[in-house]
Amino acid sequence: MIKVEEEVVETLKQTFTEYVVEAKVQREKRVTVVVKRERLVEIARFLRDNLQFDHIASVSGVDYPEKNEFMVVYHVWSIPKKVLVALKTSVPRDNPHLSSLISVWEGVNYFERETWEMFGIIFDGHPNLSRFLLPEDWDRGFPFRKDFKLRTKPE
Amino acid sequence: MSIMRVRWGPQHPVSGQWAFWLDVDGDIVVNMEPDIGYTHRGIEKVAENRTYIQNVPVVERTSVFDAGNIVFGYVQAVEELMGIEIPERAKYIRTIVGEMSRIVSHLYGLGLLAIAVGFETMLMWFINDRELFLDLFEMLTGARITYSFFIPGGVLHDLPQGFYDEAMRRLDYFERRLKDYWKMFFLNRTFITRTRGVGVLKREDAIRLGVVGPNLRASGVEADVRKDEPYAAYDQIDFIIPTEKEGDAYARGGVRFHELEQSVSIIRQALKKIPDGKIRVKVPITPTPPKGEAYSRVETARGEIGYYIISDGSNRPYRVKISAPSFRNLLAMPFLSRNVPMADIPTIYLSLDLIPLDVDR
Amino acid sequence: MNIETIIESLVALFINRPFIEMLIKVLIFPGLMFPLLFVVFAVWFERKLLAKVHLRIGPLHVGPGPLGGIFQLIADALKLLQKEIIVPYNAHKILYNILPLAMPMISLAAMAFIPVAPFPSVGPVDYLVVFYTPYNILVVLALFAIHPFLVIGVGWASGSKYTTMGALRAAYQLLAYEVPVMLSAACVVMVTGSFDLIKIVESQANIWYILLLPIAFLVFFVSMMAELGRRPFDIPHAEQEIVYGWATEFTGVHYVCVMFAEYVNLCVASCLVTLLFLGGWLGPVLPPAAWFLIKFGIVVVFFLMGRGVYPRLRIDQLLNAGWRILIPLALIQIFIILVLAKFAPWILPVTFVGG
Amino acid sequence: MMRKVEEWKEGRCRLFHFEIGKIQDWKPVKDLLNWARAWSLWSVHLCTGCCSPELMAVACSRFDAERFGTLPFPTLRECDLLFILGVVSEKMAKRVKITYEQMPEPKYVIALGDCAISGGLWWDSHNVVQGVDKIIPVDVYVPGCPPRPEAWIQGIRLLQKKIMEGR
Repeated sequence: MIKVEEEVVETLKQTFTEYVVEAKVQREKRVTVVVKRERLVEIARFLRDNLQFDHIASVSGVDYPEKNEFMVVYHVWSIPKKVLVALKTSVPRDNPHLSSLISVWEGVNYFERETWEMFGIIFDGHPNLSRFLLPEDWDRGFPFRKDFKLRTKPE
Repeated sequence: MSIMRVRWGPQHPVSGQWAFWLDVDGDIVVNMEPDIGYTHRGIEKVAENRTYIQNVPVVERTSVFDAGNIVFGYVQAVEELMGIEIPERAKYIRTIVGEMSRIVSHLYGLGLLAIAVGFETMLMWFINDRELFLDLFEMLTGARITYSFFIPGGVLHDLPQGFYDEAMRRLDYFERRLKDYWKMFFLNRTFITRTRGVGVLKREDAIRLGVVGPNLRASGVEADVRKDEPYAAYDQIDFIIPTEKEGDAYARGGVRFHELEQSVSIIRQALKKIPDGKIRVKVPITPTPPKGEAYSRVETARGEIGYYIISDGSNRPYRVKISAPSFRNLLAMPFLSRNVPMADIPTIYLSLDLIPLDVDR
Repeated sequence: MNIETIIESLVALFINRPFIEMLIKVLIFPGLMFPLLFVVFAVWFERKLLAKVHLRIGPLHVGPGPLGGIFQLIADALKLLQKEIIVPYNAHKILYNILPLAMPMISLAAMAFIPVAPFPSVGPVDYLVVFYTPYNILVVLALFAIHPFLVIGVGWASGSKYTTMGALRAAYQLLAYEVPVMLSAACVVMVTGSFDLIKIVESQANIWYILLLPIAFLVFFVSMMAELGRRPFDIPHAEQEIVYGWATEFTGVHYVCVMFAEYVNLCVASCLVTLLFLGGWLGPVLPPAAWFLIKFGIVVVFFLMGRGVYPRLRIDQLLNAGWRILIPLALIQIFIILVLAKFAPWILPVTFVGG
Repeated sequence: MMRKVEEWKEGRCRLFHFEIGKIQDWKPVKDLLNWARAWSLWSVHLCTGCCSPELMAVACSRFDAERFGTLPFPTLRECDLLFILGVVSEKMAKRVKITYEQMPEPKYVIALGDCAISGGLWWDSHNVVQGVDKIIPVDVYVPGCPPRPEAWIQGIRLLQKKIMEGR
């Protein structure tokens, strides 16, 4: 039952030996892969072309201020294989640059735009990183970062 | 050749809570850009400041149109984090509520599709029959549309007395009505003229853009979370996934319509098969799941919703990412509305069944 | 010159048969009062009818008992008259204020040429008609044809994008329906051999034209629906697409005028259909005016029902329908008339010129 | 009179204030005008938040607000009732204000839902206006999340009462 998932993990480990930090089967139909951000685009393209991960499910940013890094998680579903892979990569908090995956999966377009707006992670190569969800004149920083505090008392 | 930039919303009869920028050449829309964020409440940020149980009504507001299925995903993710297995009876009740929620949402969506082509009567009929199921919800949960019925560990209440008979009676009536709808609405010549060949989304494009749910199935992809990784009681219930090949507005409406029929049959089966037993396992009032992460997928009415929850061992989630179906379908909207007549914009928008609440979160 | 002679001359001027007749014609039956009452009833009836189709109740609490909601239009109109008048910054101020007022006038002017029933009078004809001319069908259709140009005018003068789009759509729509209207009316005129609505009605004594010329009736009815902008063809103010089309910017008084003009147009169109195809006031037992009103009412219901049972067409589909279906159908009807005139002239009421 | 002409040139004026002058202060006329306003509350279609599914329910078959003359109308230039449907975000707040300003006088506002009244569930959110009455004046508040259709209709009735009493 777990066979497909393990196959994905093995293939990735063998193909990108140095760049895959960690790859494991989380549970049935869930695979987690942590990669280094330098080769993110190649790994993503490999996932799409060779392993049939074709359907983007979500892109989420996670803020770890104590580690001084952002984690960007791409969840990709494979329609033929019926497996979800979580492709994780970390970005330093001081210089949050990451190459955009829009050339691989076109569906990441708005997800990356949202992540840029909420976390300030700059996706190089993204065609249109402009205001999306927040008001046009927003100037209070990036709301989903952990150092953005919400009010604790009602007004 | 002059291009006029028109703003379409947020104060517009069908725009809902967002706006489009339309570049119009005469009556032809050459380019379209969504202008969203009008209902951005920061659910994901707010959810980091509440406990796991407090978050149930918060995530429900992602899309109150389909409240059952939206909470479903969140609750499942929390249960996965905590390693809880819920009782069988709770699974069946969840299935029933989820399918009723799907019916309610699809009726709303089909009503909006009808109003997009200017067919008020069908809107009224659909919304009228939506009340059938809202009454059932009221009987079961006490609220019409925002019931917060699922909690980590099970459901809040058991099926009330007389629910079985009442539900069966209403389902019988509803099935008769569905036949009328097919004749009145989907076989209406004018409706066919207005929706056939409008906003054609091909199979490859649909997958490339990451479109989900009925929109994906209308393009010929047989992808449904209920079959791909069955949750709740869906693995014990017999149903099919309706698909169409054309990928136009009519096909998208048709898929929704056939899903209504399937939902009715699922509710019937679930009501007949429902086992006795407990409806929830004991969960502390402020659950503290161990460190870890979970990604749960649930098929809502508008498509697959993904909850990515990271727990750091405290009683509040470290991060809740909601990958909402309308947000994923949104990318198809600018893609489809290039070089189409202005009159097709509402048809495309409402046939994709985009809900701004869901997009903005 | 004493006071008595003045009174006498005044009496002679006003209390005489032609003047009172004229007063009745102008103010009451075919004239002002009839369209006004018609509008009140039509709006109420439309809302109630639609509500019935929608499984609703409709306006209920203003008005007595079973006629609940009958005063809804009065409340609406009084409310609209109280509303602030906003002239948009971009608008052409003069045209924006004048053209909406011109609309109901032109619509009412068309009413003046429509004969509704025989009535022994001193005028040129013994019929209830405000102004008689033997070419009245031409005049009515011509007055109808002015309306779209006013629409284009106000759409442009409002200076908003949506109104401009609505106006352009009205202009497109004009292309689709104007020719079929004329052609199908021409069928009737050909068969009758006269442009006079009175003669047209009287030539239907044996057989109504709806039976003799069914295709022409269909074409005329459908293109009249397009001309009025009723539901399957309400493209110029498609509310789901362009808010309210050319009437988007109107407040209060302007909107009252526009709405009034639309319903008066509906009244004129229903009169035309009744006269041209349903035999006008002809009918047994009941008085002619009653027959006219009954038929008229039925036609109005059919016009109003469109909103309950049809989705809206797209502008290119309407143009297709106009040019590819309605015009050929009208031409086929003309051809059939010619064939009938050649081979079976006894069917036609009037000896045909070419026959 | 001159002031009115100036107003006309500016583009905003009211007919009943323009020519008829004092007649509207005469009690029967005043009552009639108030009656007309109360029974013909056309509503603007502006969805701000999550109460919009209940708007459908109110406008459609079962609850049918048209019984009370409340007709959802496509263009706001003839409307006099603005429903604030739930949460108002900061981006939407500007549009709500613009919409309110574009509506011609007399105009009324009903704030529906806890979020529109006080921020409700989103009291700590970074993008939500804490109560719509910070932006525009509100006539009637209807609590609930979302309010039941019956509560909406009660809100409409309250507003009618308020208008008929001339307040």
